[in-house]
Amino acid sequence: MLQIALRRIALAPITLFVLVSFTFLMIRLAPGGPFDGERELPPEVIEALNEQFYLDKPLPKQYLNTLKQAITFDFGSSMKHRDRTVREIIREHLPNSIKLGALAISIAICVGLVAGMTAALNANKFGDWGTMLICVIGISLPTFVFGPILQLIFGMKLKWLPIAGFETPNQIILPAITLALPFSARIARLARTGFLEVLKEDYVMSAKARGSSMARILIQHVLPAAVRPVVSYLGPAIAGIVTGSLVVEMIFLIPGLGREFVEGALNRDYPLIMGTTFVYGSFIICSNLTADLLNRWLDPQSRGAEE
Amino acid sequence: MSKPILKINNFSLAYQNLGQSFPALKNISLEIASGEKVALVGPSGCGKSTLAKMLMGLIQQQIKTDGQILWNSEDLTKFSQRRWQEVRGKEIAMIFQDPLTSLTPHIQVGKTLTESLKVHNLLGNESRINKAVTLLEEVQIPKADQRAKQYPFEFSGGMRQRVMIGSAISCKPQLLIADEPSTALDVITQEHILSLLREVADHATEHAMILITHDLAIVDGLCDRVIVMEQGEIVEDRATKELIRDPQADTTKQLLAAVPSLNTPIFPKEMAKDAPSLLKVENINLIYQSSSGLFKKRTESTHAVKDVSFDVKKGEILGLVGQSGSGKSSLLRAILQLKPATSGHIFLDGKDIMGLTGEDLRQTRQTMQLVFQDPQASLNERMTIGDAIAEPLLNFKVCSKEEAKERSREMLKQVALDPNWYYRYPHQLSGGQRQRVCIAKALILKPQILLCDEPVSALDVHVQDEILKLLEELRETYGLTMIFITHDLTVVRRIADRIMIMKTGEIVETLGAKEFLEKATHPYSKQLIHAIPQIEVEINKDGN
Amino acid sequence: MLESHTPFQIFLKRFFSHRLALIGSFFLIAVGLGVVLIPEISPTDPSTTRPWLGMSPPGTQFPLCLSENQFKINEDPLTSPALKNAQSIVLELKGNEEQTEYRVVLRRGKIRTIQQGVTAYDEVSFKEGYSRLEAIDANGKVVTNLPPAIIKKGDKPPITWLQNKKQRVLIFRAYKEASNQQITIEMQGGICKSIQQNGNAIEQTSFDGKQIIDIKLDGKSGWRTFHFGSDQLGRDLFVRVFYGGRISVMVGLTATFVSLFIGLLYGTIAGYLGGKWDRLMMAFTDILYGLPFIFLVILLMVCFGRNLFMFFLALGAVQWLTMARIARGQVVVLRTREYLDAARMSGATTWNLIFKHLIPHTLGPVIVYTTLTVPVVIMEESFLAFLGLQIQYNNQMLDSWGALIKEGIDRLGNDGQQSWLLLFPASVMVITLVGLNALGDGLRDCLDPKEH
Amino acid sequence: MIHKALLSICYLTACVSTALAERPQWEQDLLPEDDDWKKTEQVFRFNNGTEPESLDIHLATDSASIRLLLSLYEGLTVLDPLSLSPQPGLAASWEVSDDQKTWTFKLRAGLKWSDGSTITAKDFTYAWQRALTPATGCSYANMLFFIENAEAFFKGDLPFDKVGVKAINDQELQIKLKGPTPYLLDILSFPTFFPLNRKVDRSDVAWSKKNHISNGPFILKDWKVRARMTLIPNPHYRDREIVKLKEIHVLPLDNMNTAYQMFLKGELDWLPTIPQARFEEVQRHPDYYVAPYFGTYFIRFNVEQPPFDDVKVRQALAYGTNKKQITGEILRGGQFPVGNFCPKIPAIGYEAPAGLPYDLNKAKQLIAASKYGPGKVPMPNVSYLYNTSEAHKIVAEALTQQWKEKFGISMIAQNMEWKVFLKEMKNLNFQVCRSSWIGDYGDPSTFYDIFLSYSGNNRTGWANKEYDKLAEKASQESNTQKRLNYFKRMEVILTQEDCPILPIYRYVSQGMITEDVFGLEMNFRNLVYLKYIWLEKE
Repeated sequence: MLQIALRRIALAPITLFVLVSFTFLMIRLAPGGPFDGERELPPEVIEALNEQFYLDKPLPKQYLNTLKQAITFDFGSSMKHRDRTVREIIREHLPNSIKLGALAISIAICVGLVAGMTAALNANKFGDWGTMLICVIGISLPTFVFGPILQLIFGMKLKWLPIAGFETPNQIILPAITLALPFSARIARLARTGFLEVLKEDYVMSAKARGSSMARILIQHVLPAAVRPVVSYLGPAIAGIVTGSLVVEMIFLIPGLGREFVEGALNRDYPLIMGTTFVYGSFIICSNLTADLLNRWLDPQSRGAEE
Repeated sequence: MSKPILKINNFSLAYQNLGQSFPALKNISLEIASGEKVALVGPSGCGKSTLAKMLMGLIQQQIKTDGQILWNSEDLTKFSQRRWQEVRGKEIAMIFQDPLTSLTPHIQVGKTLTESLKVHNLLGNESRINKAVTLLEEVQIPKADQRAKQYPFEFSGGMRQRVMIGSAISCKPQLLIADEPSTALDVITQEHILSLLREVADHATEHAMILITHDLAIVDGLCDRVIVMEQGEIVEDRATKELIRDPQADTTKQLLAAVPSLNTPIFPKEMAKDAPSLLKVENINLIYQSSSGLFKKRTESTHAVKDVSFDVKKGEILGLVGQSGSGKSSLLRAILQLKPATSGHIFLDGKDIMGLTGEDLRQTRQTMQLVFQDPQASLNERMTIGDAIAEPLLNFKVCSKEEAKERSREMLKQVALDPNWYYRYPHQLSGGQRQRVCIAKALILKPQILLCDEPVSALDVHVQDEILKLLEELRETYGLTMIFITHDLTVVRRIADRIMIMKTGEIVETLGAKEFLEKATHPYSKQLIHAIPQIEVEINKDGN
Repeated sequence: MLESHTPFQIFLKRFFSHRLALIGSFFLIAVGLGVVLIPEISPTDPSTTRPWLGMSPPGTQFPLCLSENQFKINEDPLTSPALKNAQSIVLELKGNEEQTEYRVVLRRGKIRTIQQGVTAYDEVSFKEGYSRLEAIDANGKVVTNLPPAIIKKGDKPPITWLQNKKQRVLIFRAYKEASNQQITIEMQGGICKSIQQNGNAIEQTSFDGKQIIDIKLDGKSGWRTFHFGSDQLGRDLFVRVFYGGRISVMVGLTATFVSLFIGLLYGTIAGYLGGKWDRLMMAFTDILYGLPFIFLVILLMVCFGRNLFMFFLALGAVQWLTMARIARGQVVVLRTREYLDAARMSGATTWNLIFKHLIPHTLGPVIVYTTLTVPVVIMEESFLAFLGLQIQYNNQMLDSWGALIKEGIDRLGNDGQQSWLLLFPASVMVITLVGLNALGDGLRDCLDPKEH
Repeated sequence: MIHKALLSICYLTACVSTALAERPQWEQDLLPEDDDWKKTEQVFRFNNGTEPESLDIHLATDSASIRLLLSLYEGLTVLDPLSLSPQPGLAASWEVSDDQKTWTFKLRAGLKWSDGSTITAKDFTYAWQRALTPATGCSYANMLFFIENAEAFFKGDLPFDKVGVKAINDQELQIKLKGPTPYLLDILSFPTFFPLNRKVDRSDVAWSKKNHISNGPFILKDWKVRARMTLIPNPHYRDREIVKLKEIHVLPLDNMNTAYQMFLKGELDWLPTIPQARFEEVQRHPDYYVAPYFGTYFIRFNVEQPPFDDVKVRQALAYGTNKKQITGEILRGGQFPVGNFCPKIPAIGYEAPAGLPYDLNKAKQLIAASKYGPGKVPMPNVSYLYNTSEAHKIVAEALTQQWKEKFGISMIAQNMEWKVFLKEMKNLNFQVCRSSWIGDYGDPSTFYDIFLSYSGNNRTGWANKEYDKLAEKASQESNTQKRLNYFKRMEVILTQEDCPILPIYRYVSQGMITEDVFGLEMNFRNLVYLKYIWLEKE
């Protein structure tokens, strides 16, 4: 267990290195520079800015500098908002993204598990395939369609909830639901399969033969094994939540990191792109790692095993 | 005898599927008194497991029942969920067939053991650990206090079955159902489990027990009464001794005949002592290296085959016997170079084939063929059986496609299958038929030597018999040389000329088949002989 | 029970009893037919604009012509192909009515501004020279036949003009009428041969599409219907949705096949080689897996243009990882199966082994995953479109479903006006995705060997 | 808290009534007639459209930043929000030499920064020196080049003391110009010319966020990035009694649809932009307003690429493009079709010649007379470049169809992301592309200068000696009428004779404002001084 964890952790810096290199390469190969604008800047100003942002150096040197920035986690100031540092932008916006994502994933897990379990217990009955149909629709309904529809219904028509912003607690409800929808659906499906499979296991029957009640069987014998597909999905799910939050942040105007990234990319704001991708990369790596280890931990056999 | 605790009156059961009805039990009537030990015997599919599950209310499918099952004069078919929960584990307990899958993998063994006690509120939380330890001791598991905290994967199959038994007897049920409790275990473990059951049965005289099995041999000495079932009906219901002495129904006779016996005289072919040796194996070692860690190398090695040497003469059948994990399959694979040996030499017809690779290796495979244990797993389920048999011919470019097809059909006939089945898929065949296909496939290249890896152990007794007959026939026709691997001494005695006993990667003893029973000296060989279940009244039957 | 069936028959039997899979297949067939056929058989094409008919709700009728049409004797006319191909055209035209629109805003009951476009007035007289006056209130309710009046800034508006006391804005339309005309045009081989206006032969005529009251081409009606309504430029959404479907589906399929190809090969090889190679190859995918790929896709799309091929590359590059893992997982399981040893024993070569005995066995999960990847790709594409990174071919925007949906979202008003612009593309896309997902699920259930 | 607020209201009331009478007429027009407004809570919320790039006056280039800077700072002059004529701001008065090249500004007495320190003329020289130092990265640095030797200092050729700006004493600032600059007073109201407090440590890039000392009617109280910015009145502002708002909430909502919906829900008082898609329904909303704007949407031809190397083709397209259809039927957002490039400038009485009318027959004749067409050089395929935006896209699609139907030009509309678009345009790597220009100050030169042959903003490959010469003459001319005539001639060359560009429509500023907001007057440059605003509920 420890060995595997260590190996996975050892892979993380390599992944980050690849990420930083790849991002560096791409943004530097991209046409258009950070200081192009509708209004032509005086060449002297461009020169001064290039010097300020290390862009006058040869590319290998810039690359080394970027690596150094990544290691020290100090990407300097943004090129578009020159009076804000990337670190400050991340510090201000990341908590919002995390708040939203954490709430969404919690909703997704709760709703998904309950729905999946209900469906599995009613296997092949109307409740089952009805739930699955809803799940398929949930997966197929793009976030950016669902979000505006929620805004329209709950924000505009019923006027129950605010349609945008991120300052009061009730502003987080709609975006979190929007973000959670496809993941609840996926988790429900995984949970259903997991439950169905485990319910077929011999040990469930033998637990029954011991006289355990259904509730006890479900919680003690079935749940820990049945949630394993869900747990292994958590890694991709968190990555998905991060991606999905891009859209949700845009629709609901949430000051999250996703919008900074998109804007950074459009503005060729090199430090900001580096910073945001780096943060997202680390985040996804961490969540994959956690999900992986959690999944192993749930299985006592691999808990003690080396491989 | 005391009054019956279980009374079944004209009970019938049919599975309902897609509007169709599949009858499983027909007009069953029987009574079991408390303290009675009854065996429920019959070939697979006769409905014995269905009956057992019915008694526990564990049938998941849709069913239609008729008649009554009275449990202490309550009709069991009308039990509510709640009533079932009370009955299960406390009044009726069950031991399942497969100990590997019947224990919840993520729950500590001690907790599983005492679960019945807990759910029936017979025990407080504090005393559970103690009770678990006691139970483990009761089923003879050493170091019980440590074991109770372990997880099932840390237990061997036999120990898991002991846990199951411990769990089943924990509430002292009035009726204990054991559904083929030893079938999935190897011979020696089987013997241990049966003796444990015997002990349990002796110990608890007031408790009734139903033992479900297809093996009449294990019934003797454990049960007072045998009920034989066939196609959902009871065909015979008599006291054990009586039944064995004087079987009435055909099914009973067949079952009795299938019981392997060490007393059956065998007629192995007399080998010319000077026959040239075809395969010679010298000092084979096979070490599995499992390395883990991407950066820090840490290797663990398993010495699967240790310094094994032997030779096989032309036309000889060499039996290789050992428990699972004794390294016999590894040895086989090393000979065939499917898992190259770590060191040693293998001479085939005088040529050292060790260390051949690529095309050379491929070519030598024409001369050696393998028949696997599991015919299901060794056939590509996406190929028709005819194509599968013809495949080696095409791979080695022995003949044209048409000819290969023709020869494949012939081969089907040889193994007593209908040549018109050429286009069937493996899953459309029964296990025995599949094994015939595998044999056909192995023989189509006319190999010099055939290696059989437990070719009959996955099959039931009847089919086993047929396949062995087929192999004997083929040996006559082709003059085959064979290495025959099995864990079953009775089988190997029947077919092999020489028997080689293997334990933990080493050959412990090699003897001629004829003299094996008498001359075996190694304790392990003796243990193996001892573990074979015997029917004591055998001689009487023989005398009839 | 199923002893005598081939695997395929078993599969079929299970498939036809799988409700979700059947629903999915039905959806897919319907959308597939629409996507293939509708752009071919429709009389209109997805790019013709009819600006005067922008934002027409579903069911609106439109004449087959251009917004500006010009016919001259013996010349190739300026008009739509449908009219050029006709032999005779009979048109009923509304006189080019002059319409002036004023916007009057009240504040606290008094007129605050009077504007025509951006020009502000202090006083406007509706006394003379107008044939008709209309007022429209904030809810779009039209009041006709208003009495003439003079309105002045700072005054209260004429009481009869207001529909209620709280009203704060009024839109006035004043019309000056012109007479209707009837025009008959004879065409021959795409060239205009004769023109008659109200029965008199004339040399040339020109008219706007919006003037048409009635149009007949060769005696048949020249009107068509916007089944799904129209967009801002008056393009037929019905055709656009199915035309966009072609792009989305094509994108989905292509990117999936790219990933299928790479992933299957990579995964099979890794699984087959096993040991050190396997670990190395899988560590590589692990590294790639850890990358925030959608961000890299966005970067790639932003930085190197949103070319279609870039998109295939980018998405194919993401999806193949999962494909490779699945294929490898399968192979690793299969590798321990005895039939591979059996195949080896029967002399199969390595390639033989991989292509005949390994890959076909991975197909079940791979097919399932492929079916489930297509919707993912379609979704990702629309996701990028939503971010404004609509895919392009040769720098031309491709109006895939994603692009249409984005347009629809932008136009989803506060009370859902013009919702058809979102409703139709979104439902067709969601139906397709539901179809694919349901089919994938169904296939998974049907191909699952555990259920045999 | 409440107590304090009450007190300050009383204080304000007293000041307003005494101060009113001394105010110039233009300012009195912007003040409430009575005190009814005091019953309403003076919190004003508006959407600024995006997060401001920067509140550093030298780094800001976008309208969101400039809108805020106009209320956080004040320059030597301010513009009358109605007429846009320059009025005294920090400067109490000014003198000008006869050759109109030397100006002396006298600051008002007792001017203070928001931290209470005194504003002196040196704060101006400090700020302007900073603007002219390339390392600052001031995008508008070349705006200061009309000052004597400013360009030479910027290029590093001369020290700053040779530049024509000097603090004679704490109260007096002298500016020497290269030539007569009639728009000087106007341009001095632009943020680049604002003073800066010298005590702030500007080596920390985040100074404008952390330690913002300004001199305008409002100060920055709180800045939650991408969420909300809060402004409150500046207690040291020279004209503090006129400031009626207690708090301003600036929202950076860049999703215009959401912002629009928030306005409809009553969460905003002012929405300065409207989503393109809502233009039509918004007409019927009473809070909607529309006014002309100081910008033109036009098309650039690359005059070096066929078929646009033939002036007849360019003229033909100018005649044959139905702009009315684009604005009236497609955009429907109040924009109006134009044939000329430079908008009307009422403050100096400039109105450009109207440009070429829509005339399909004339257009067809011109195409026929050009060197392209059947039997001559075949009409090449054309690609039309535009940057990603919904509005640009529909204009592109409409133009494509128009030109194809009318002239058989097969054109494909190519969409490019903004930065790539800029690069292609700069490198003349296009045939025809969309463009727009918005004037910076109230003079035609802000428009016409971009098409000088040496201008970095030309981007058409077009050069005309007469045009360049006219521009030179205009810059040296001090007679207004003559000067404007030069500009008119330039307009004719640009949009009627040579046609390197094809103007399509004039921008409008449009938005929504609730009935309760007063003192927010729309002008054609969309300059809003928040200090005049007050809220008054019925």
